[in-house]
Amino acid sequence: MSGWLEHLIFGILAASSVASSFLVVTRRNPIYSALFLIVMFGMVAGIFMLLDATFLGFMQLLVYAGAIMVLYLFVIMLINPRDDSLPEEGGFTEKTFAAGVALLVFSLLTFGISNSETVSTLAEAGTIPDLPEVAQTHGAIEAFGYELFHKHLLVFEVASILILVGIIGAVHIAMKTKPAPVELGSNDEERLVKDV
Amino acid sequence: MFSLPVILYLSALLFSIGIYGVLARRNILVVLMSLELMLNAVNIALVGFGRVHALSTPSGEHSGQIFTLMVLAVAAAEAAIGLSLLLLIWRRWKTIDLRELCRLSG
Amino acid sequence: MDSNLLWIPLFPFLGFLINGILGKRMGNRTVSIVASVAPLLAFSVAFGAWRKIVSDTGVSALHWDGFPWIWLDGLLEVPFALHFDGLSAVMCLVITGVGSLIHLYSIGYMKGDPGYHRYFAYLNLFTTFMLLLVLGDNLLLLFIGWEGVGLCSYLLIGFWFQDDANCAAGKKAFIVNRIGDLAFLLGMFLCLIHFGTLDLAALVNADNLNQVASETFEGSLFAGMGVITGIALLLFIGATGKSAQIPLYVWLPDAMAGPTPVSALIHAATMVTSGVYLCCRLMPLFQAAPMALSIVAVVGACTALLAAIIAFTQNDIKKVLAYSTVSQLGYMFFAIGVGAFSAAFFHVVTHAFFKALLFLGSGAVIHAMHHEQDMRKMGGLRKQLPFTHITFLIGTLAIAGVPPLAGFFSKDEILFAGYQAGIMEGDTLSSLFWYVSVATAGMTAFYMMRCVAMTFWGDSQVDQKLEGKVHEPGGWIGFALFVLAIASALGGFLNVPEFLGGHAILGHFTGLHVSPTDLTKDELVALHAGEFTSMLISLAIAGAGLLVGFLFYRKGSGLPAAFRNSPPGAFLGKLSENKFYVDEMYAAVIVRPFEAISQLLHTLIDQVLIDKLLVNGSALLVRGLGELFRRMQTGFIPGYLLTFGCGALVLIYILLNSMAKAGAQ
Amino acid sequence: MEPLSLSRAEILAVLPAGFLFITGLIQLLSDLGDTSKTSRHEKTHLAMIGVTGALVAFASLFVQGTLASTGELYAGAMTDDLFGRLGAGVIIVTSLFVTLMSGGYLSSSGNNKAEFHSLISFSAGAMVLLCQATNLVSIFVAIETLSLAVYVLAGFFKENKSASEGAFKYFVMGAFSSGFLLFGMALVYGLSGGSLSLSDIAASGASSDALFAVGVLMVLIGFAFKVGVVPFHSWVPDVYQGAPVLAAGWMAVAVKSASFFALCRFLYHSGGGAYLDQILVALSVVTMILGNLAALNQQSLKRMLAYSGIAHSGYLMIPVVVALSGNDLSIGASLPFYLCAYAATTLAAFGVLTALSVSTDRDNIGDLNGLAKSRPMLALGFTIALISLAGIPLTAGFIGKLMIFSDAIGAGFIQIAIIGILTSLVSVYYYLRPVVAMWFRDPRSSFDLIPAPWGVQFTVGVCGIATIIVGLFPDWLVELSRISVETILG
Amino acid sequence: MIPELESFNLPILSLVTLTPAFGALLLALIDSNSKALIRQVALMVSFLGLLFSLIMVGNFDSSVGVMQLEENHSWIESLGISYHLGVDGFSILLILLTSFTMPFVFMSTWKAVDHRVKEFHIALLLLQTGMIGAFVALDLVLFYLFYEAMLVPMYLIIGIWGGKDRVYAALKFFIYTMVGSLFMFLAILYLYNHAGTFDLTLLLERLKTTHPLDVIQQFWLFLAFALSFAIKVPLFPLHTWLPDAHVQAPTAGSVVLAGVLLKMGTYGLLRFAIPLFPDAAMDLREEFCWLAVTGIIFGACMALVQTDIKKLIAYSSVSHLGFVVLACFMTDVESLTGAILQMVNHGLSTGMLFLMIGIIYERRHTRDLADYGGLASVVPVYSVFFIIAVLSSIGLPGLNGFVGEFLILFGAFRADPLWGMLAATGVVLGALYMLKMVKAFLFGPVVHEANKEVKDLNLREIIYLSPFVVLMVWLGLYPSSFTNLVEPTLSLYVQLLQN
Repeated sequence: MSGWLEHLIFGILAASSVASSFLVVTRRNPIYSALFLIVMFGMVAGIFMLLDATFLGFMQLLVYAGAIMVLYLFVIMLINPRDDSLPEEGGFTEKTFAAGVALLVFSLLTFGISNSETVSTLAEAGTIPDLPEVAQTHGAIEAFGYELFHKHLLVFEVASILILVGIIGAVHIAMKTKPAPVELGSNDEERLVKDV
Repeated sequence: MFSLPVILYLSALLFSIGIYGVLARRNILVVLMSLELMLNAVNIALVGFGRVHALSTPSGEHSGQIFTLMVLAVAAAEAAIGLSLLLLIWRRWKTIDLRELCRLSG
Repeated sequence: MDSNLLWIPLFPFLGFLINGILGKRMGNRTVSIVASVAPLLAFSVAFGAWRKIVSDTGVSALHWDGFPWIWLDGLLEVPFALHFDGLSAVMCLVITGVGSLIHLYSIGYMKGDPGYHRYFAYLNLFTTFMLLLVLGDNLLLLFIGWEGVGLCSYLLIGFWFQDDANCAAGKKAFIVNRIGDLAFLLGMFLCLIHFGTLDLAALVNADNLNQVASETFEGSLFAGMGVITGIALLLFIGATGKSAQIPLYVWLPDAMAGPTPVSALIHAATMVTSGVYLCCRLMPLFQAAPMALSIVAVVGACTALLAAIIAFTQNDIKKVLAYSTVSQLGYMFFAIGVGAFSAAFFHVVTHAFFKALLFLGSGAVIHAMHHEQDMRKMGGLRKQLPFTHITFLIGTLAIAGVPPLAGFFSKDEILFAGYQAGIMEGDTLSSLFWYVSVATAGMTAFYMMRCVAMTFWGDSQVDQKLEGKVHEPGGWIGFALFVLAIASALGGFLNVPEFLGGHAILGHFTGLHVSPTDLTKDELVALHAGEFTSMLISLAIAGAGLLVGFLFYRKGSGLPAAFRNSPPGAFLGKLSENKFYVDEMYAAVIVRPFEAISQLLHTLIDQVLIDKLLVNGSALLVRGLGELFRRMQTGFIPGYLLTFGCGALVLIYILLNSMAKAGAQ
Repeated sequence: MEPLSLSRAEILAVLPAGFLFITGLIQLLSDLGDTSKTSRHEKTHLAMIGVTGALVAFASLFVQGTLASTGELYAGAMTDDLFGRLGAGVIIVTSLFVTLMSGGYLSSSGNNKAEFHSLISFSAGAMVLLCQATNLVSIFVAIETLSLAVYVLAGFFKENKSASEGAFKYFVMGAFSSGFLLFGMALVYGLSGGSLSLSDIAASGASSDALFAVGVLMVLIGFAFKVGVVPFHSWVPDVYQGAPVLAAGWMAVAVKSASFFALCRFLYHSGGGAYLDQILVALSVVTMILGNLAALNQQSLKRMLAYSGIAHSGYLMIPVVVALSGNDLSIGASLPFYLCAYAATTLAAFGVLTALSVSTDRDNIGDLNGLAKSRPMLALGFTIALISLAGIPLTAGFIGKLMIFSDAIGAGFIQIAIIGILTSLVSVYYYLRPVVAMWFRDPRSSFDLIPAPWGVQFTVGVCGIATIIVGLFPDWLVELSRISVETILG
Repeated sequence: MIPELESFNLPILSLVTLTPAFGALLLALIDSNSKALIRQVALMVSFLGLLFSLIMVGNFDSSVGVMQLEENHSWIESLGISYHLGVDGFSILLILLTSFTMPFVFMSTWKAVDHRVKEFHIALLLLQTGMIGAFVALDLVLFYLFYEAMLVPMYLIIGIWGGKDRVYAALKFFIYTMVGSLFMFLAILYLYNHAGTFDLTLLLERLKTTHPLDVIQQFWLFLAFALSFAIKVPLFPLHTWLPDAHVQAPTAGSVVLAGVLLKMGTYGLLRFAIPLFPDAAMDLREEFCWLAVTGIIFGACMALVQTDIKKLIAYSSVSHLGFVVLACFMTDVESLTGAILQMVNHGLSTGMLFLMIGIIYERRHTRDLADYGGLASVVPVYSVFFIIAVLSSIGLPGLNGFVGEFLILFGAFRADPLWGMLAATGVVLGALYMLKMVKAFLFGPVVHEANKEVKDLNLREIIYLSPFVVLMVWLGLYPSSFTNLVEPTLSLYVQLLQN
């Protein structure tokens, strides 16, 4: 799979991912944001597959679109913010500032990418080179798994702890308890006494 | 068009959009989503790089992908914690406005 | 090496220690015995030493090597050593002799005072320091005594410290003296730098003087001035402090706040003359500095005149005597200034006698009058106090220069010296000051006459309540008066000038006498003629003074009032009465501005500028910045994120920028 | 396909972290059946497990026996060298003390849950790994693991509004910074020939590439956020204030130590620091100034210590930059030493705060008034900690500052040393304020002082004494730091 | 009579230095309620310290000027820090002064301090160790350590047992002193990086031979050292912490502060700043001398307008120490001897004055001159002692103050007559403000009722004041016994400077 079709598919995926992510950050209602985010994740999964990361593309869909976004949607349902209770978004100035920063980050990164000798060396071919025959299993689940367990065993194990921490944390925090009768930590309002 | 620089530009663009979302929005939910956006942007770069280096990489041909997988795991855990914190905030503060969390200052 | 010398100052010091530490418990009787015996013992030791240098022909001086004091090997070697020669012998005898009498007098005078033992302890301490002053073999040791007597003077002036005025007077005395001492110190430094020593013998050594004579100051201010002149002047300034000369005389009249015997001993007989002693001691050095000497003469004469004028109008009997003392001290310096060291020293001795007598006499009056010192409230006391009257009169005549009393000889010698330096040698300036001194002699006679007349003669102005209570003091007071009266009467014969058939014993003994050698017969005759003329003039002026004084203040005279009513009289009277406003001037020009400036500096520079502005200000600035940074922590998450983002941006920009630069190179 | 096999060195190397993880698991499991809410003091076993686990982990640090580096393990994911072990030691000892304190502390606030203990253990394990990690993925995963645990710890008292606010702030900013960290890592990975291992990255010679440098910088930003370097510091005071005292202490000591150890290794190994010295100097200077100045007017002790922690990060940046720019291997030894000294001192300080928080929820400086009368030993411990933080002689902090400034001068960074000195002068002022309150003022506040749990007392005592002992006889620790730094540099 | 140390191989300097610290440890073990025991133990320990320092003087060979009784052990080897102690003419009198002052300070606090007695005595003992340690340390870091270590107990003493504004004063004292010492710290580190050692003797040698500093380096390093010491002295215009500290400190604090602590500054100048950087010191000599002279006069002017007795004496310290600084920058044995004597003298006279003010403060609880007057008739013995102290302070010949002032003024006058003259006015002004104070304090009528009941000195007070008087007279009349100890070292030092 090479040639113009690849370029076209990539172009479409890229453009729609950018568009949907832009919509994610601009929609007032989080529901729409979440939906566009799912779209965006799908596009990214497509890009992964284009890059011969087939397994990862599926994982992307499963984990992000399947798990994380469901979580988001659940939370949105749980909170169920009505339109009028949505936080009032910032005005023009704030947005301009944020956009400025984002734009500047983008331009600096672009500047860096375009000026990087390494990138230009790597991109000399003008496109992503095809994989040779020997590496046709690249991105396939078997090779991926082998490498994961042989070369990145430690990381994999630590990741399990990471997930465990995430679970414990989420459970502890989200578990409903009776609100404490006394409000703790009121010290910051009590800066009455000046010392020294 | 389908080349490493373009992939990197795309990644940078998505990253910047994520930054914009984090900086510009007050709705905590959207901020969290923007953070996911940022991570995804990085993923694209990682996979792209991994693909380019698939044959030469000393750390294994899938190193980029494995890194991405770890990012996925982190993103999942982070989302879990983030959303539970959001719930907590909602319970305690009855708001999802980022700006109202400003009792602690100075 | 004669360690006996040490006992001279040591006896009074022991007395001081005993009285100072145990005095309160010993009882007044024992205190007085200890206190009086101490100077008497010192007197006897001094007397013995004196006998030694008089009788042993080979020995002209005794020396006690003592121990190293401020001693840095090869750099600065000042021993604690005593030296006893003619000059110090006479001073010692006067100090211990007159001192003993005054101690005895004080037994009567201070009877019943709550600070009895303290008084005698101070007095003994004073004697110690005074003896150290005259016995010290180097300037620094002399300086111990010099400042020590100042201290005792301070303590004794403020003896009745419950009264603020007394303490103020004491303080004033000490401070003014300190100013003089400052110059003294600088003088010593110059000595050290140029002579390399403070040893008195080395300072007056002719070779040394010749060597230093050529040295002059460098730098802009005193360029070209001789070093010796500088030393002499600085030491003289020191002397003006101690010996109450212009411009530092102001403390002495105030010092009368102390008990009268103190005034007699310290502020008349001994301490105040130590300046004269210093000059005499360093005679060759002063002689090598003629310019300094002429300044000494000018200051002396002016002081003599000024003090005499002020004495005219004083109503406090002690103040009159105080100004008289200043005036007489001026005389002495005038004598030194014209080169008559011997005369000056002679006057020191006689003045010690008669001024002590006068003070003690006034003390007797004051004692009898229950501490009334205003002469306007006295008068006619000769009836109640005949003995005091007689002795006081002897003192008055002595100071006025009536022959053959002590003052006549000494004063005559001074006047002659002035006459010789001025009229005979044709020096205009010196002549002028000779006229001044002659006039002062007349004025002295006048105001002393006034004093006697107001106190003892005429109608009684005594307060009714005191009437009948005034009676002659007896005992030790009478004894002291008696002995001093005799001394005042006969003291002059110690140094009868040669042309009157005397031998100037004192002058020769002290080594101050400059006998005119290799004079031709004619010159000698001329000299004696001059001396005779001068004597006649002084006699005449003294007589005139006494006469005018008598006329003015005899019973029922309207002259004073008439004088005061004439315009110039009123002006002069007011001026004199207010002591030429010198105290006020000092206060206005120096004291008060200084305090005001200090206060200003304190508030403006020290507190506001340095402390508040610079020290606390910088602290405040830092805290302000801290507050600013604290406020920057607003608590808004978007703000934080924005900070984060901008920070990252800036860093990336810096990095890319620097790398682009590095790449370009 | 060859089977999976582990070498002896690999097993030994992972033991400390492994024991900590296992400890965390045991704590979790041991609490599963316990649903009772009333028993306050029954759960001492949690702390006991924690302490045991930490001790075992600490002991396992020594089984390796050799001081030399073992080279890369787990295909370059980690290494086992003295530098890593030193960092691990600091973290394990810290976790030991935090665990010791946590039992009594949590019981007193009715929150003694296994989650707290196990999160401490898990994050400690992750930190130990972070100190040893030598490739990008393992660094990333370790850092994220510990971050997630600490986010939760920060908001552990979820009834508390401030805690939730703090935790959320921390989380949002942490995730944001993770984005930067990750992007940086991606760039580093991609531009160094597709290598994850730090040594390969260094060997790839990509350091002159601008984008690679940007990548390193972004990683640096990620670490800078973790240690609270200005301008990435904003979360620190708010989170410290909102968080439970012990969690704040844990962040202040362990998170910072681990991050610095990892940062050092990353910068030294990746070779990416070549163009960063200017930036590091700037960060250090800005951090020292802002941290110290902002601490001046704080009323809350926790906030004050937070800003002081920021300031100390600034000081710690000095050896980083000095070591990067200097050729002398002995330079940079000040970093591990300073971290150790800082750890002991800060633990003592937070121990005192813990003791206070048992009695009151307020932590104003004024609440310390008269502490020297009611609790002399506590006050003494706090005083020692504060003067050590201020860098006054006879304390570990002094030796640390001495080494840091000496290194800075030795490498020619005199200006930075002067700024460091000036700012530490400022710091004296605010460190003295609690001292003033404790010793000079009379007790004013009305709350009763509940006796501090023995674990807290023990910690304050041991750390206080350690501060003094290290201040008096620092030789061994200096040598240890020097050798350890040489193992990663050499 | 004095035991020969060689035979015992006794580390006498360590003993002198560390005895108080061990005493402090001992005190820490005593129950804080047994106040009498604490006081006794502290007193005994300080007397033990005095005994040791007397033994030290006995074993000091005054014929040579080199470092003696040295102890040199490596301490923090990896950082090149050694435990190097030694004593020579610069330090011996100051050590003696410190050891001498402390027992009487302890005696003076018998009644004055009644709360937190234990902490107070521990702080004082630690302070003593710090002070003596700073005087004997020959390693720069060791010196810095002791130098700073003094700060904390002093800070506590002012802050806990001080007067109304004690917190402000204590903080000001602490921070102000830190300002200077931190810069010195940097300079020390710079020297280490330059010459590779912290050891003073080695440094002196290396700076001369193998590792010379250029002009600019010397200039800045000297400034850093001098700033630290100038603050400690305190030299005008860095003096404003002193009045506050003195006024607020308890008696014992004031005594130690004035008696010993301030000398650390001038000692540091002589021991470190000038010999290490002689060229820079000579280049900046004029500036420092002018500052010193300004300080002499300015301090005196300030003292003149004070109404608080302690403040007055604090400013008098500024003035008096100006003399010492002036002398420190001279290069002749006379003024340097004067400097060292003047340090001791100031310690004695001002120390005693503060002791005496403490005594009266104990009875009347006020320091305002306006609240006094006429005390001489109520407390005669007290007044006698007070006046002796005042006289010593204003440099009356025959008492100690004069000898030092004379030597200093002479040296300054020889170097530049203008300095000599201006400095000498300080002597007059000294008399002015001191006598003004005496007049307002002791003399005049007893205006206030409360003053009529004031009790005179008791035996204990007389006992601890008398040694001061004895020493004042001894130093005033026979200073050779002290200058002999100092002179050889100074000769060496002067040679070193002149080369």
